[in-house]
Amino acid sequence: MSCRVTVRIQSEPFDTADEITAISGGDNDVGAVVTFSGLCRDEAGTLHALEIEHYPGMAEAEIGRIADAAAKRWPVTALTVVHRHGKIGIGEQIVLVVAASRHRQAAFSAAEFLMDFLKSRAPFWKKEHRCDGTEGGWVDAKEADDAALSRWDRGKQG
Amino acid sequence: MSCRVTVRIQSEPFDTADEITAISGGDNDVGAVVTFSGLCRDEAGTLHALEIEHYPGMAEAEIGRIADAAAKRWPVTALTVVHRHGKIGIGEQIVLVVAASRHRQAAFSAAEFLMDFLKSRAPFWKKEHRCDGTEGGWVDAKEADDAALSRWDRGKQG
Amino acid sequence: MKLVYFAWVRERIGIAEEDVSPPAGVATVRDLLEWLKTRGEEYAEALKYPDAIRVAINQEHVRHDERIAGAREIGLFPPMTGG
Amino acid sequence: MKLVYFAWVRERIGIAEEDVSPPAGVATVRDLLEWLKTRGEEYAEALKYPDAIRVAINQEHVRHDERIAGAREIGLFPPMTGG
Repeated sequence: MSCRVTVRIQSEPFDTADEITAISGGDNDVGAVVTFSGLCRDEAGTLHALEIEHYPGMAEAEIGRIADAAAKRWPVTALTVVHRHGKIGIGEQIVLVVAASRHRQAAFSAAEFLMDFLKSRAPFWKKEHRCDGTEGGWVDAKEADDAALSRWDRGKQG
Repeated sequence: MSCRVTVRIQSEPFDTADEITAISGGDNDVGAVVTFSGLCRDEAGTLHALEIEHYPGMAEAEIGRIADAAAKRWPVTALTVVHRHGKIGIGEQIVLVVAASRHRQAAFSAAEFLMDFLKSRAPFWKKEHRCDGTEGGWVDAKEADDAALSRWDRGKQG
Repeated sequence: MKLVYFAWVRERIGIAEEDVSPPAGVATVRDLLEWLKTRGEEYAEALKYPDAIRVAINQEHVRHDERIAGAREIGLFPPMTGG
Repeated sequence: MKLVYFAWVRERIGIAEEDVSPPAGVATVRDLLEWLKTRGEEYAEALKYPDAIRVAINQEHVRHDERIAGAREIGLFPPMTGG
């Protein structure tokens, strides 16, 4: 089964509705579209913005590899990943994943898989800008995110 | 944890972007928004439209009960379900589920749970209108949809 | 009590709703389905396979062994195909 | 070969990229990290805990036991926090 994979890394905001239309429009065999939007939280009012650094070239390539792995594993018709870099204000979108498929299970699984791998494998780093004007430093990787990867281990699940 | 639950049954189309904005706008503690859109497929070119019948009153109440169950089970900040009735053309949206939470896992799980229960518990029925002008009859319930419910059995999974 | 019918149950019975007063012995949903089947050809046809009929009392799903005493509204319909 | 640094690895070393020619004995990623630590205070500080450093050769993730022969570009960075 062929799957259209679209990956974009950009500093500009993006429009979720446009991405949904782009992925499902014109394909009358799409019955399910799942989206994931990751937003910048204010961390209980202490955070002013996030600055996102990335590894140009590798970021696109690695996300493409993750999307290809998802497309091999589930019968999805299209996958889109848009990830922003640069300064991101509170409430703004950081990342968008869109997965389209005939039936819902494939789209849900592919979107979750993409997000789990993006978190721990895509070369992006977040730095905090705090409301009090100080730099909050680099956000630490979470053990929970590494743990999330293990459930996709083929030996353990389907 | 309080969760805002919004349920709407309507014949008019809806705008996914508006629903995402409504669920996450103004709440700076939302880090993850998952949406599911169910679209009308053309079934290999044979289908012209779907006609969706529902049980007014019970449809809203039952979806509300399903959403409340999801909100009890996962730390979601808001859940929206919009389900259309009446005639739905190919490629149009039938149902939208939006789940917002601090971290991604809760939003993914709540959205999947809502869809699984909507499919088998919400009082809607689909009738096919075929391209050749004949009525395709009522869509049969799928055993796969009933099976999907069993995985949410508390005894089996966290 | 008011009965409401949906989808092919509604089409086969030929009406969307009606008020009925079942006799005293009709205690459960299962009893109700059997009694309705005696009311005419169209009912017998619509409810031929009782296990295929889903039932809601006062707009909440119930099983066929549920008692119907006190029900204001009972909905009869095929397995649902929403979403 | 070209080395590229990101996030706090870049900040601590003080430059974003450089060309280096490691001596012959430097065969693996692990060897490279140890050799870089000898190049000055800032390198020693940035690479103090080698296990915390993630490495990509030619823009693909590799483990620390990977050989670096033939690498055009090696990226050194902290654990990723995308998404």
